[in-house]
Amino acid sequence: MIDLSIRIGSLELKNPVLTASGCFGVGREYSEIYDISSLGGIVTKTITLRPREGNLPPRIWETPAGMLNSIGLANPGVKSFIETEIPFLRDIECVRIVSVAGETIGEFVELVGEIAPLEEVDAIEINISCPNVEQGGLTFGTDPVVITELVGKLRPVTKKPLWVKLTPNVTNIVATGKAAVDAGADALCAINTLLGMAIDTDTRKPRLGNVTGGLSGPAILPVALVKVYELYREFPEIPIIGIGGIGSPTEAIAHMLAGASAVQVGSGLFSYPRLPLDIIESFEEYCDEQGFSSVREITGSLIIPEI
Amino acid sequence: MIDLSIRIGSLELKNPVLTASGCFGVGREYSEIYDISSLGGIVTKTITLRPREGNLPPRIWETPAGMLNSIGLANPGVKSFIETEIPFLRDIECVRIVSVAGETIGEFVELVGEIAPLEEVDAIEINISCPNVEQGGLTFGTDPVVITELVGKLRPVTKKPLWVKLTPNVTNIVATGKAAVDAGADALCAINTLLGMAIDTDTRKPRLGNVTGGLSGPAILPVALVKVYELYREFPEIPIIGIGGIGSPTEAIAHMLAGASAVQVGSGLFSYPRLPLDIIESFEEYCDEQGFSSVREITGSLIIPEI
Amino acid sequence: MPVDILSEVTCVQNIADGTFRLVLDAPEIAEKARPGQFAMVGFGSPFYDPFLRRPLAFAKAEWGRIEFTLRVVGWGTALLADISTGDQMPILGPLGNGFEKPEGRAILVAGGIGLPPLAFAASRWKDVVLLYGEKTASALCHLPHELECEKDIATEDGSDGRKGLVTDNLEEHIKKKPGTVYCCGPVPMLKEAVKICRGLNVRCYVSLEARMACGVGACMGCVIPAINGYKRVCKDGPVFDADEIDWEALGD
Amino acid sequence: MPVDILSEVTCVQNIADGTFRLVLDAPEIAEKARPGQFAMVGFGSPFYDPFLRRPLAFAKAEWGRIEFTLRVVGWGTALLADISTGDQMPILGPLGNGFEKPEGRAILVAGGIGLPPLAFAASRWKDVVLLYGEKTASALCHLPHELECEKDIATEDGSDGRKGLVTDNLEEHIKKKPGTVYCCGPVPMLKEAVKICRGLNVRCYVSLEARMACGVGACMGCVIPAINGYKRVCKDGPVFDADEIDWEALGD
Ligand SMILES: Cc1cc2nc3c(=O)[nH]c(=O)nc-3n(C[C@H](O)[C@H](O)[C@H](O)COP(=O)(O)OP(=O)(O)OC[C@H]3O[C@@H](n4cnc5c(N)ncnc54)[C@H](O)[C@@H]3O)c2cc1C
Ligand SMILES: Cc1cc2nc3c(=O)[nH]c(=O)nc-3n(C[C@H](O)[C@H](O)[C@H](O)COP(=O)(O)OP(=O)(O)OC[C@H]3O[C@@H](n4cnc5c(N)ncnc54)[C@H](O)[C@@H]3O)c2cc1C
Ligand SMILES: Cc1cc2nc3c(=O)[nH]c(=O)nc-3n(C[C@H](O)[C@H](O)[C@H](O)COP(=O)(O)O)c2cc1C
Ligand SMILES: Cc1cc2nc3c(=O)[nH]c(=O)nc-3n(C[C@H](O)[C@H](O)[C@H](O)COP(=O)(O)O)c2cc1C
Ligand code: FES
Ligand code: FES
Repeated sequence: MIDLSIRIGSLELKNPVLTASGCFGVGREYSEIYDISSLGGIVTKTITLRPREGNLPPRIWETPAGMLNSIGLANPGVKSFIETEIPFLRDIECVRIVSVAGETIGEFVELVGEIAPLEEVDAIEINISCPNVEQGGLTFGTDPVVITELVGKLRPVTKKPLWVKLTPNVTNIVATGKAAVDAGADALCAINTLLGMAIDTDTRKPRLGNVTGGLSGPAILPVALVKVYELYREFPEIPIIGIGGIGSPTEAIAHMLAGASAVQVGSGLFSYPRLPLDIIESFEEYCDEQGFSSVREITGSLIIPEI
Repeated sequence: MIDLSIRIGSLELKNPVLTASGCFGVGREYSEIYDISSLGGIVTKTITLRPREGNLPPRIWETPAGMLNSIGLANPGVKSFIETEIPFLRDIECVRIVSVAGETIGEFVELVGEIAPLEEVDAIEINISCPNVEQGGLTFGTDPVVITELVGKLRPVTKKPLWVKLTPNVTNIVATGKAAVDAGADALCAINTLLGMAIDTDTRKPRLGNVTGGLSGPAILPVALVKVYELYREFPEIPIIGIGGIGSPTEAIAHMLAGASAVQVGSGLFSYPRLPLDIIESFEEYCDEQGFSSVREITGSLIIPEI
Repeated sequence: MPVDILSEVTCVQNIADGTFRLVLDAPEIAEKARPGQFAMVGFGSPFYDPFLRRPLAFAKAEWGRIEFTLRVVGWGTALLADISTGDQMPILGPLGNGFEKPEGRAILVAGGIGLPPLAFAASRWKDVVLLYGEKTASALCHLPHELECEKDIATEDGSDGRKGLVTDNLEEHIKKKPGTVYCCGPVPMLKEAVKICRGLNVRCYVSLEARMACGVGACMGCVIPAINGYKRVCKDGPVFDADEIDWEALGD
Repeated sequence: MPVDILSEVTCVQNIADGTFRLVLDAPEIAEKARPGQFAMVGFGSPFYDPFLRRPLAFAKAEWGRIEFTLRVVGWGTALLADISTGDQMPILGPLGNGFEKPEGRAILVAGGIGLPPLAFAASRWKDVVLLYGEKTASALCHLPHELECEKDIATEDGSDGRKGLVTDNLEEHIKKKPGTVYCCGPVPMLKEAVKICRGLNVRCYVSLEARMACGVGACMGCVIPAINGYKRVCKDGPVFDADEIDWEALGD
């Protein structure tokens, strides 16, 4: 029997497969399709202090082996979220992570303050990497000094694990990762989407109402893997959650080999809603094949041939 | 009749379609397949001061809608290049650009000094964005201060146009672009490859001998477009050469709409060696459809709907 | 409750200009699918381009089989039309709210490839008139032939049926025998139908389209402007009361 | 001079376990292609995954047609095997150096899907012996049947021909009638053949494989370690004098 369980800091997950923020709602819709309690965990859509309508449609555009989105953090705001969505999370038997984003450090503090007391929430993901909003988002995620300050202010607010979700749209992800780790982040999530755009050459207009959007899907897998690899080499002790480009179990395994302790499946859900379940199964087979007794042995077991 | 000619600074090109560095050699091989003089221009493989064997194979890996390469600037060195390749360029009736990369500013100066006197060369592309070498490459391309110094030192060495090729692996390409422009660059080329990696989950080894490589091909189109768009909005007067993800004429047109004055076709050549010719043809049709009399009218003619 | 299955193609047929009939074995979906609902149809390829599934409305659902009528408008639909009998296709469905069955008469207004969900409704409901318009005779689809309801078929060039637009006779039909109007087709056609319905003060439902990623309501990608905020086409729709929609913001 | 053309498929046939015969109309290529040369074969799809063309050696070239023998080893080759008669495939070729015709006897050593270029050579040359090995009978390909030369066919499990490896009898064949040795197949097989040839001091050529992007020599992507630096498989090869190769650095 292969041990599929992992630990991310103090949290125990029954397996290392989660769903990524913004691609799974709170799981309500997907729970109609399969039992989401068999996942390792779920990350909710990013919640903000006030309700957000989100960006002008169209918000979705398909690109070669990927997609652009410019949802713009559409969500009902934390108050309404706690009232209407948190009860749904109560009976979900996997780790439940709420993703939050503020426009200011003060807003982040307030948000974490609201979420922290909820026993339906096992960890909080700090989204400082959304490319689709004017305030917050990338302005936070690209500056190590701001990240240190932000995470430093959040750390005292809660004992719950704080995961920090990093953007790949930086020169040096190790610097932004280090800023988060130094200030007390429990885990690093990498990556959020790459900034991108698409153009309708017939109308000469952008394909997205918001002009630019975030690129996700298998197209970005090579970028995601290198970011996870860079972070893992630098912080072998900090759990890394690999996100980006997972369209089949192979890519999830690649993330783990590069150094991820767990993975989140994002837009791959749209092609294969059951993909997380397939990945869990494949991890078991893979451990068997490789002679591993625990899925934890996959993490970082990439072999770099000596040159 | 549609006017296909463009100007990049003082240089006149008969059309805005070039081949990208590293994907076309000096054109020798492709000249066996079609008449490369019908292109707008060609950019040679990047040349260094000393010969380089390049990186350990495998150097190529296919990814979803793209590819990774870790060639590592394999080239015979500038001396041998001038002897063996420059004569081939003599009779090519399109704009001939030599790409150069040094490991130090001194090397760059020396290289440009060697290339500058050659009448077979119409412009020089400064490659500060190769992700596949340890010295030079990204260390130059990510720091605006270094870029200003570098381009500032190169500017007095030659009257030939200096094009600076930017990397997308930065937080802010407008900052690196500005550094180049302020120091006297005649054009900005965007983008070089995105840093990426791929893993063979069976052997647990990286797919590339050099572990990481550069991602190119249609997968990166959305990223390339947004970089061109950002640069064009900031520097409407500076010619931008759009590179990245061009796999069919549509993507070339998209680059022009986003703000490129010309395009370079890179790995799209591998799928369709004749792609540059198809693009030239399509530009003519496109101008007809859109009621443009010159291909120059496409540049930056993206319509941003008011919100 | 939608299911996500691999479903076997039992029939592919080119039935009109660029228009294909796809029949699939999918008992779990067939027993649940209602008119106006749709499925997210995948390509079942190990490659990642195209990446997203395509939304297709049910044209029929009976005897354990589901049927789509597919019009090729881009490369994704071309690829779907190129499948063969015996192939396995990933199907997620049924999705969306579907049409609500009216009390009395139903006046169905179908423009072009808007036909399938309305033909499905016509096959299940009583007291129905189906108005169906196409550009030209060769684009007309087979579905109406299989229906016994009252029909009013128009082509823009008059090459078959009445010459004109599908909405030309809508006012007349409503006046002759009032009922609830259900529309599916290009936005300009919807707008025209809505205008007519408003003039006559009859209730009008429209089935809308939007680019979709998840298809289940999770990603907020497929929103359209409604009177009080954005609505998700995949989950809150695709069928909306015409009065809910902010028609001006919707564009064409 | 290679040409880049769209070429019509005239025949697709499953000839052995996962092995397909593809015949295409390509007069411009057929008249030039020589044994040991190859083509970059594209997918002709509007989608970008798969992105790169696949290198395939010519198995035949005559009467305006070219033939490939394709073994499915991954998704790209599976997609190529799935084409139909009448489809158009992008073909860039002929590429590479090809085998140099020997003065005297040619001893051809083909392991598995290394067969096609050597079968092509056998069909064009005189005084040839073809050694061909597969794992098992069901993997054996049709090409040798069409050849009139001397043959020595082996399967690892003895289910057809001689039981054993293709190289088992190489020494014997060379000793019986010396000549130039040409090999194509898995690297371990090549290494074994090279060892035998060195022991007997006969000239040995090998056809190597590498992942390719351009296929024409422009990108420096397909290099293998040679005695004095890297060589491009697509342009300097795919055929190399065994003595040129740095076998140790090559790996398996
Ligand atoms: C609820 C619903 C039901 C539908 N039912 C049918 C049907 O029964 N028969 C039929 O032929 N078509 C139907 N469509 C439209 C069909 O989904 C599109 O024609 C198809 O997605 C186009 O894909 P493509 O790759 O060929 O086009 P492209 O334009 O090349 O597609 C590019 C991208 O745009 C999206 N897209 C393009 N047009 C549409 C559209 N009209 N709606 C949604 N996304 C689009 C594609 O999904 C893809 O991501 C329906 C759409 C919706 C929303
Ligand atoms: C000069 C030459 C001649 C060849 N002739 C033949 C032939 O006649 N018949 C035949 O069946 N095969 C031949 N091959 C091998 C064939 O090209 C590969 O089997 C094929 O590229 C695998 O593609 P895939 O997508 O199925 O495999 P995957 O492993 O899924 O491919 C992934 C990537 O690796 C590359 N790749 C994988 N294996 C090889 C390989 N062995 N050589 C080069 N690239 C590879 C692919 O091109 C692709 O980019 C030849 C290779 C070379 C270099
Ligand atoms: C439609 C959509 C909405 C998203 N919304 C959010 C979000 O609200 N918060 C967040 O942190 N990431 C969001 N993301 C990013 C994903 O969580 C993930 O980081 C990214 O898509 C890369 O993973 P993938 O390639 O598996 O999709 C969103 C992605 C998509 C496609
Ligand atoms: C095989 C290969 C080799 C390359 N070598 C170089 C190089 O020597 N110098 C350089 O500036 N860019 C090099 N590039 C980058 C391309 O010029 C181009 O910037 C990049 O590939 C993005 O364009 P594309 O998506 O059209 O390929 C190389 C790219 C590839 C695929
Ligand atoms: S497509 Fe995801 S919410 Fe509708
Ligand atoms: S594949 Fe480009 S040099 Fe060989």
